[in-house]
Order: sequence, then structure tokens, then C-alpha cells
Amino acid sequence: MTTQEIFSRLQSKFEDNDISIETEAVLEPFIVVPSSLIALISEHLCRESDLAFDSLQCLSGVDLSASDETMEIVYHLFSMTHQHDLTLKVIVPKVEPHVPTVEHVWKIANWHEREVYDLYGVVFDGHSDLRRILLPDDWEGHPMRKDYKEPEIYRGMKVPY
Amino acid sequence: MLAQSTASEERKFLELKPFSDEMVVSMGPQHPSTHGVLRLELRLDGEIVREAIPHIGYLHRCFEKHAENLSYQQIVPFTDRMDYIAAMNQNWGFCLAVEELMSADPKFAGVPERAEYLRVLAGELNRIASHLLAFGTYGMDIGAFTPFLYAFRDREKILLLFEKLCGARLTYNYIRVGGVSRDLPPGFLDDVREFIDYFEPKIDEYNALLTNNKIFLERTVGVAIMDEAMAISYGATGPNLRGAGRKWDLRKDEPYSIYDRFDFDIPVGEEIPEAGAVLGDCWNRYKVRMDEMKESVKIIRQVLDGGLPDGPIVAAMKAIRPPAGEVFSRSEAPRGELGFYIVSDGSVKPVRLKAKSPCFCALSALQELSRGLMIADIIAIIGSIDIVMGEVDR
Amino acid sequence: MSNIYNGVYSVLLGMVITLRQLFKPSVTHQYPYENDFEINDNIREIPVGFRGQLHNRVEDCIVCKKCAQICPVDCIHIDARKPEKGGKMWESMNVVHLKDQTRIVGIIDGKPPKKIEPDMQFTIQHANPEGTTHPDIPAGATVKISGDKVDRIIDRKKVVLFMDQFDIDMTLCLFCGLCTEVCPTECLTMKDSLEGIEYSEFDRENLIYKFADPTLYK
Amino acid sequence: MVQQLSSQFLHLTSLLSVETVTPSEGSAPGGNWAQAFASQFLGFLPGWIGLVLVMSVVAAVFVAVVPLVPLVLVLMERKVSAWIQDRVGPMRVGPWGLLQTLADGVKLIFKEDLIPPQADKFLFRFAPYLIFTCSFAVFAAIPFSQRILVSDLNIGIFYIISISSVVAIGVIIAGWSSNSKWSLFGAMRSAAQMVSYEIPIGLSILTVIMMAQTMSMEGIVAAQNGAFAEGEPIITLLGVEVKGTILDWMIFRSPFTFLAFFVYFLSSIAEVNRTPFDLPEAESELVAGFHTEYSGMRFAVFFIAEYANVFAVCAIAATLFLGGWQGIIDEDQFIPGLLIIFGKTFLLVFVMMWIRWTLPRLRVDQLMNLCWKYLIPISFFNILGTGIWGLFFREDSALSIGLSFLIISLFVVSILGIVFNSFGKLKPADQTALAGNIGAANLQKLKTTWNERHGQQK
Repeated sequence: MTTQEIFSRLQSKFEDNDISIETEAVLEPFIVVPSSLIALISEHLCRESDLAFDSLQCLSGVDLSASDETMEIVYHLFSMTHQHDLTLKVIVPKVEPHVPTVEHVWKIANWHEREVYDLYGVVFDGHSDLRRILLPDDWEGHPMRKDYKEPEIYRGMKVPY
Repeated sequence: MLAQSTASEERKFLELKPFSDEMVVSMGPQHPSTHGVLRLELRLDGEIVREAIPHIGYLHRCFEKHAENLSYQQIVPFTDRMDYIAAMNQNWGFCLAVEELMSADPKFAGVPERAEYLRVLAGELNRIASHLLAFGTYGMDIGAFTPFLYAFRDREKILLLFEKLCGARLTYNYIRVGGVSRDLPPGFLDDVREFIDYFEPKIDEYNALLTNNKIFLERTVGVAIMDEAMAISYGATGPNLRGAGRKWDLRKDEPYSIYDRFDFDIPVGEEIPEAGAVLGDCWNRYKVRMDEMKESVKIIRQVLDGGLPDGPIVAAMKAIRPPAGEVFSRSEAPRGELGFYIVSDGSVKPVRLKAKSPCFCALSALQELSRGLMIADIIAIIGSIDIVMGEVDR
Repeated sequence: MSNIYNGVYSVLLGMVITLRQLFKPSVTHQYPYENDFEINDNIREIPVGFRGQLHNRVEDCIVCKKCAQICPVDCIHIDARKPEKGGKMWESMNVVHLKDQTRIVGIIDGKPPKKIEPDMQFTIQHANPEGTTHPDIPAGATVKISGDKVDRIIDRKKVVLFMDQFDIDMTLCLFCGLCTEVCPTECLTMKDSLEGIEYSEFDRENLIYKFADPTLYK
Repeated sequence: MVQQLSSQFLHLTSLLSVETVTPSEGSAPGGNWAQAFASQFLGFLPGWIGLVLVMSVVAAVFVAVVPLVPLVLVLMERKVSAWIQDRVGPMRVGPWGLLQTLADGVKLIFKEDLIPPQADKFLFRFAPYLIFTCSFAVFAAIPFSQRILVSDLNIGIFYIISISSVVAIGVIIAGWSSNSKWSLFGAMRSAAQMVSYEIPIGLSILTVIMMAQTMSMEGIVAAQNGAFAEGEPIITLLGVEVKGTILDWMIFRSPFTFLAFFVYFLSSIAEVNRTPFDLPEAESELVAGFHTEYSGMRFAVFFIAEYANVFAVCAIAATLFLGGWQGIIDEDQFIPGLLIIFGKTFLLVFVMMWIRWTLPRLRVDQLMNLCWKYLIPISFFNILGTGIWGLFFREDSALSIGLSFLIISLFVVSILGIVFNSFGKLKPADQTALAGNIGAANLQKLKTTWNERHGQQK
């Protein structure tokens, strides 16, 4: 199933909401969904038998530039049953970003969301164990943001080598 | 945001009921068989593991942050350091992603034929080397030291081949965007043929030494079953998924490079009721790797017999400057599907590069897999999902 | 009963394998004591093109700074300046690399071709013995070399910049070899000899290799 | 003076030689020679002081000499493992690395003696010596030749079993006092393991005792009296009288002792904590088990004691089952008894090392399964069989020897034939047959537990 078909199905299912598709001038078309809806849409995509996106390939945060006020969270989905793929995007603000978790849909989302929380500071509401995963627990800031300033000193150690 | 995050970050230790017989033990980061610097927080009731929580990040080297400040050419040596056991496949995965990004550019002609063959040759040799290490270290985890050294003896031969091919033994930086860095040294193909002729019977010897050993079977068969649904949900790919019985291999199912030209099988786990082997147990995950080495030998033999085409080894291009856009590309690395998500703004540096590492996904299943097993089984699980911490932490 | 049989059988099978290995010669060698890589046949050779220590033949370097640019970890530090009046310069000339790993420094007549065919003839005026490794060509002689012996010909540019500093911090180097690939005069190389491997030092400072040679530019 | 001393020494050695003790005598001649020595030289002292002095000198010599055995064994282990693994092993210190263990020992002595601050300091210091003492006390009752035997106790083998089981206590003390969880795991595992494996060891030894009808080590050796049998030699080769055969050894006396030998050997591997039963110090699981926190000389003491134990159990196996210090040639000490028993022991030690460097490690529950479900029933069967065998063949008749020889050789030939024939022919189809006991029923059980655990989460 192509992204366009999936998009029209999503539109009919979630009528009142602001779901848009981007196909122009990109290699892989993607669907932009509102952040409040991502859990519902994910569940729909996973459970529906002719969509059956049973595999979350990748979940990544993207911060395009320091001047932007928003960040993106990109979900790469793949269906092992039908072998089609889909890219979902959620746009979140940089200040107090909140996104519902998709952990109950795909278990791997647990660690991926922890990583995005760790590196971008996006809080996934309803996540069972939202802790830093790669950085130390007491690290300050979220380093993958473009406007991140590294601390001078961490626990008495000079940080910039 | 802050309130929630601090509340969850306070939970640093496992809760322990007072006056219970349970105890909390920290396994790692310095432990002989955590394959690097993995720390497991174990809540134990005697030998039984009630809960195991993996803590990662001890080897975090900010690869993704680095990559945002480097040109595409300069990122390739950094991918070597992700999964240092199979660096060729990591190079390849990254280059595939960049090439896919560049394919929108009409000036990019695509990877030359000869380079594709060289990539397959190098990638499959590296797959053998990686699986050999997995076999050896798994033997050592289970307690047999000798298979480890046999595996290293044979892996050494592959490393010598790579040393001739690209001048380095571990961090190859061989596969580049648009091709490969060097052409074959003289006599290399004969060396490869000599190696695979030597190596193929060795696999049977290893099977006799370890795979079919009674004690080894006792330790691994029926332990820590990750069935197909669970593997897919946890994003486990590669041998971990195939060990669960799912015939899924990107080389066959979504052939990239020139894999559609070769004839090879995808080994999958099998249920052997007499032995007690269940789909998705440690033994099946391990066995798939042993079988995959044979398939890799088959592919290499076809490359050698078919003869390499002549021609350039790198695509003609001025600078690696992909057009703006984004791409998520996957390739089949020895440990599973390695994905690279690249966002480009048309400059020489990527805006965002995310590496989806197969080990990261497989390791996240450990917490569920290990519940109710014994300490010795934890070691067996870690070995059987075959993680490399360099790739988990990136 | 079959259980015991299987146990005994598979265990003995493994033990037979290890016993066979007991009588096979060892594959390791004792490294520092058997390190004469060139002499001893049973010791593995360091292959041609091994990526060992970086080395810069400063007399060929034109200080283009391409290596410093491509280095992913910024381990090369180059500082250069325009020559003062009266500074020593050399004329541009060619370096002819022969296939037997030797090279002749001189001027060939005509422009060096892009692709070397076996039936070509090169006349080289062997101008300067410096950098020449061919044993039996006297300085100033003119030699004729057929194209099948020539590996590649490099233009050695006229020097335009004085090199004040060319430091390579080998503690940072990750041996990717990118810098040697972009070097236009092929003066920056990685040693594929024993020296390229044996580089341990007691002092970390000694691992910062300083290549700049002020005596070259009097 | 020198002459006098040497004649005294000769006299002493003649006193040392123990006469072949008949099982019924059961006397303990242990103190006799020491008493004689004391009265000879130290007559001016009260008797007991002289005795104590002599005994302490003997003990000092003993403690100084016996650690050489572990030194040799450590080197041997490293060399054997290296050869099995296509390596060369230690080569630097001395010719072919012969002095490597000595150098290691010196290094360990000079290392800092670390005691964890939270450890129980007294017990932490005490444990290595306990283990050391017990494993060396075993040597007192092992006859190394006709003359070299510290004390021929009439309950020699009983003494050995009891002393060597004290090692388990030392291990527990070491693990507990370190105040490290990994050490404690090692200690607990080793307690369970050693206690369990004492039983098959004891039962296997019982079969030998039943055959020999004595518990004195010297008596057991005498019961396998091959070369020392009275009467005509069986055959005379080049003037050497061959009086006994290896069929006189306890292992070949009956099929049951043959089986008992393997049970004993297997259990003794577990008793000395070596792969595949090295759970107390499983390096890939428990880091180093009970001696995780030890360093320096205390660690070395553990190490020495471990190898002394290895040697001791192998020497006991050689004594009980393989004829002890006796050869098969004649009684003129064609080869000294010391060399013979060392040869037999080192052969067994080699087999132990060979096993160690081949096999993976068992899990705790499987270890216990092996002991309680296989080895102990087999041992009981052995005892029963030995009793019946003894009932039918009261004397060492040719019939008895022939029959046992027949059964054993059939057994050995069939096993070896199977292994060597099928080697290299292992096909994937065989793997199913090879596999094992987990079986279909167990598979079902696994699946149900799996579903219970994960069913609701799907």
C-alpha cells in the first residue's frame, strides 16, 4: 500500500484532525500527524489487518536548526506482513515538548523514546520508565538539540576536551 | 516536563522488600561476559533472576552529534567504530543511505559494477568474521574457552585478507560513498579461495565441538524464548528474528546492491522436539549464525567463480553533496538490520544522522527475556543475541 | 539411557577434536622475539598499503592543507607563510614512480600523460638526486624508460609556501587514511613497514610528530 | 661423622619402608619410624618432645616440597591448554617458559595484600590457610612408593575423604567473609556442589574398599598386588619377570569397579571445581567466584591449594583404581614406585585438563541433576554389583578376571568405535538424535510456561 492510500484511509478514520501528507520534492513521502493523535494512529496502523505495521523501524528526533521553534519526531514504520513502509512525522515545540507514547504498540518504542527524551528532551506521556538512557542520570541539557551548550564542568571533570 | 522527568529519574535503584531473601546485584560494567560495558541490575532470589534491568551508555561516543559536524566522507571512518566487529557492513550501510540520497542527483551515475562485487566480497567475509566472533564468545560465555581461540584463529585469516585489501585490520574505512577505496591487491582472489576452502570444513568441526555438545545443548536449548511476535515487536532483526522462525533477510526480501544475482538460502531456526529446541530459543539464535556462515561462503564462492567485471571502483563525482531531502535506508548487517536515517539540506554535512542499530533493539528485549531464569542463563541470552556495545551506545 | 549415551558421545567427539589439535603446530608466534618480518618466511608480512604511522616527505609537500581539511579528528596542524625574498626554492619537476617501488626525480620532456600506456617512452633528465631511490642512475644523466615499467608520474610543484609547522598528533589519529588519499603530491603516506606498527613511546609528547624542517628553506 | 650419618640415614630409610600390610592387621605403623628416629637421636629428651620435633621437621620438609607439585601443574595446565588451542603458551621465563610459574609466584608474593574494608578480617585471612592446610593434609595418607608414606593409617581413605571435605568449609568462609555478593554466590554454589559430590565419591570408593577389604591406603595398594604376587612369574621377557598384569588393578577387577572409576573421576572433577563443573568460580558468570576479592599471596595460596587438590584426587584415583605405586614388572623396583605413581597421576591430571579445555560449563540445576539423578544411582548400582560379584567370585580366579576383562573391553571397544567411526560424519539429521533429554514433554512444559508468562502481554 502506498503512502497516499494510507493517508486517505487515515483521513477518513480521523476526520476532524489535521493530518497532512508531503509528497513533493522528497525521496520518501511522509505523513504529518498532530502530536496528540500519534498513539491512536499508531495503534490503528498496527492493529488494522490490511495495514499491519507491526514493526517500528526507527524513532528519531530531528532538530533542523537552532533558530526553529519546533522539532520533529519521525516514526519509520514497516509491515513485515505486507512489506510496505510508512513515515510518520510529529511536530513538537521546543519548549515543553509532550508526545503520547507508542510503547504499548511497539515494545521497542520504549528504548527509542528514552533515547529521544535523553537527547532531545521530548517527554513521552504515559511512558513506563522514562529515564535517560545513553547519558548519565545527572547530565544537564539535551545534547542533540542544535542550541545545546555543553557544560564547562561535569562532576569536577572538564568537559570540552 | 521537569516534574515528570525528575520523578522518573529518582528511581535509580531497584526496589527491594525489606527482610526478603532477594538481593540486588550489579552485573557489570566490568564483567567478563557482558560483551563490553553493559551493566545489568539484577534482582535475585538465590540464583533465580526476578528482574534484570540493562543500563547502557557507558560507551556513548556521540556518533550522531559528531556526524552533524562532519562531511559525508569523514563520517565513514566513524561508522567503523559503531560495530567494530563488522565494520565493512557498517560502512556499507551508511554508504547505501548516502547513495540513495544522492540518487536524486542526476549527475550521480551510481555505484560501478566492480565496486558492487568488491562490496559483496568484503561484506560477506566480514559477516563470517563477525559470526565467528559470536560463536567464539558464546562458547566462552557458556564456559568452553577453546572454541573461542579456534574462532579467533580463523577470524585472523579474514583480518589478514582485509589487511591486504584495505590496509587496516579492524576499522576498514573501505567502502566509500560511490564505491570502494582501493582495488584488489594482486593474488587476493586466490587467497580468498584458499581461505574458504580451508574454512568450510571447519564449520562442521565447530558444530561437533560446541553446537551439538550435550552440555551446550543443555545450557541453551529451550532457554529464553523470543518468539516471532515478540521479536518483531522488539524490533529484533537478523539472526535473532530468523532464529524465531521468520524467514526474513533484506538481502533476499528487499535486495540491495547485487544480492539478487546470487543464489543462497536464508537459514531459519527450527523446532526439534527430540532435542527440545524451540523456535526462538538461545540455541536457535546461535545456530542460525553457524548456518549463515555457510551461506556466506556460498556467496563468496559465486563471486569468485563468476569473475569480477573490470571497470572503475568508484563512481565519478566531484563532491559528495547530496540534494536536500531525507532518507531511511536499511541493510543487512551481521547482527540485523542496520538503518541510517539521514536528513540533508543540500550541503556537504548532514543535518541529522540517526543510526538505528540492531543490537540496541535486541538488547531492549533482555529485560523481558531474562525474567525468571538463572544467572547462568542471563549470560547465555546476552551471548545469543550477540550484542556489540559500540553499536548499542553509538 | 540414551541421555547418558548422547552425553558421553558428544563429549568424546569434542575431546577427539581437541586432542587432534594438541598435535598440530601452533599458529601463533612470539612477537617481539620473532619480529624480523622481512627475513623470516613463516612470519606474516605487513602487506603493501598497510595503514601504519603517517609520514610526510616534507621536501615534496606543497602545504596545500587538504589533509588537514579532510581529517575527521583534526589531528594535523599546518602553519605556512609566503617565502621572504632570497628564500630557497626549487623548480617544478616530475617524480617518476617505477613499478619496482623505486622512483626517479627529474624532468620528463613534454607533459606527463594522464594514462600510462605500456608502449610509451619517457625521457627523463635526472636533475636532482634528492628523493631518488633508483640505485644506478647518476645525477644529471638522461635516462629513457619504457611505459611498462612506469607506475605513475607525479608533478612536483614549485614551492610557493614555506612550511613553519606540520604536526600530526598520532594520539588522535584514527588511521582512516583519508589524508593520504587526498594528498596531491603523494608526500603524505602511511608507513607499511615495521616502523608503521612499532610506534609505542614512553612520553605522549613524542607521539606528536613534527615534520616541518626549516633547514629546507634557507 | 658423615659416614655415621649416612648409615643412620640408611637405617632410617629401612625403617621407612612399610611392610605389606595384610588387611586383617589393620595396624597403624605411622608413628613407629618417627618414634624410632626420636629415640635414636634425641634420646636425651623426653620421648614425646623428640617425637614432636621429628614430626615437625618432617612436616616442614613436606610443606616445602609438596607445593612444587602445584607449580608443575600450573605450568602443565598452561602448556596443555596452549597446545590444544594452537598456541605456544608461556615461553619467556626460563627455557620454554619452565620457570613461568615461579616468576608468577614471586610476583604474587610482592603484590599488595588487599583486604576489603567491609570484609570480616579474621575469617578473610583464615580461609586460605584452612583450604591450604586441608588440601595438603591429604598428602599425608597417600602412599607414593613402598617407602614414601608419611603415615599409613588403618583408616587412610576415610581420613582423606573427611579431610578433603573440610575444604568446602574453607571455600564458604572465603566467600562469606569477602562481603561480596559474587563471592557469596561462589561459596554457596560450591557448598551445594561439594556436599553433593562427596556422595558419589564416597560410594565409589566404597566399592574399592569392598574389593580390598581394608581402608588402609597401603592395604588397598597391596590388594592390587600385581608384581608383588607370590609365586611364579607369568612371563619372563629379556630376563625381566612379569609377575602381574594390569588386570590386577582395581579398575579391571570387575565391571563395577570399572564404572566406579569413572564415577569417581567425574565427581572428583566436580570436587576440585574444574570445568565442566567449575561453577564456584565460573569466570564468565561470577567473575572469579569465592576468591574474587583475594589478591597477592592469599590468592596464590588458593591457587596452590586448588592444584594440590587436583593432584591429590588424581593420586587417590591412581592409588585406589590403578594399582598405586606398583608397576607390573617386578619387585626389584625396575622403575621406582614414585615415578610410577607420578606417571599415573599426571596422566589423569592431563585428562582433567583435556576435559577442562574442551567442554562448556553446566548450569547449577543441571549440575545437581547429574549428581543426584545419574551418578548416585550408578554408584549404588555399583555397590550392589560389587557385592554380588564378590559373592560369586570369592577368590581372584581366572574366571573372574577373564569375565571382567571381556565385559570391560567390549564396553571400551564399542564406545571408541562409535566415536571414531562417526567422527566427521556428523550430519544435520544426526543432530536431532544427538540432542538430548529435554524431550517432547519438556518442550510442551516450556511452551506452557512461556505462554503463561507472555500470553497476557501479547
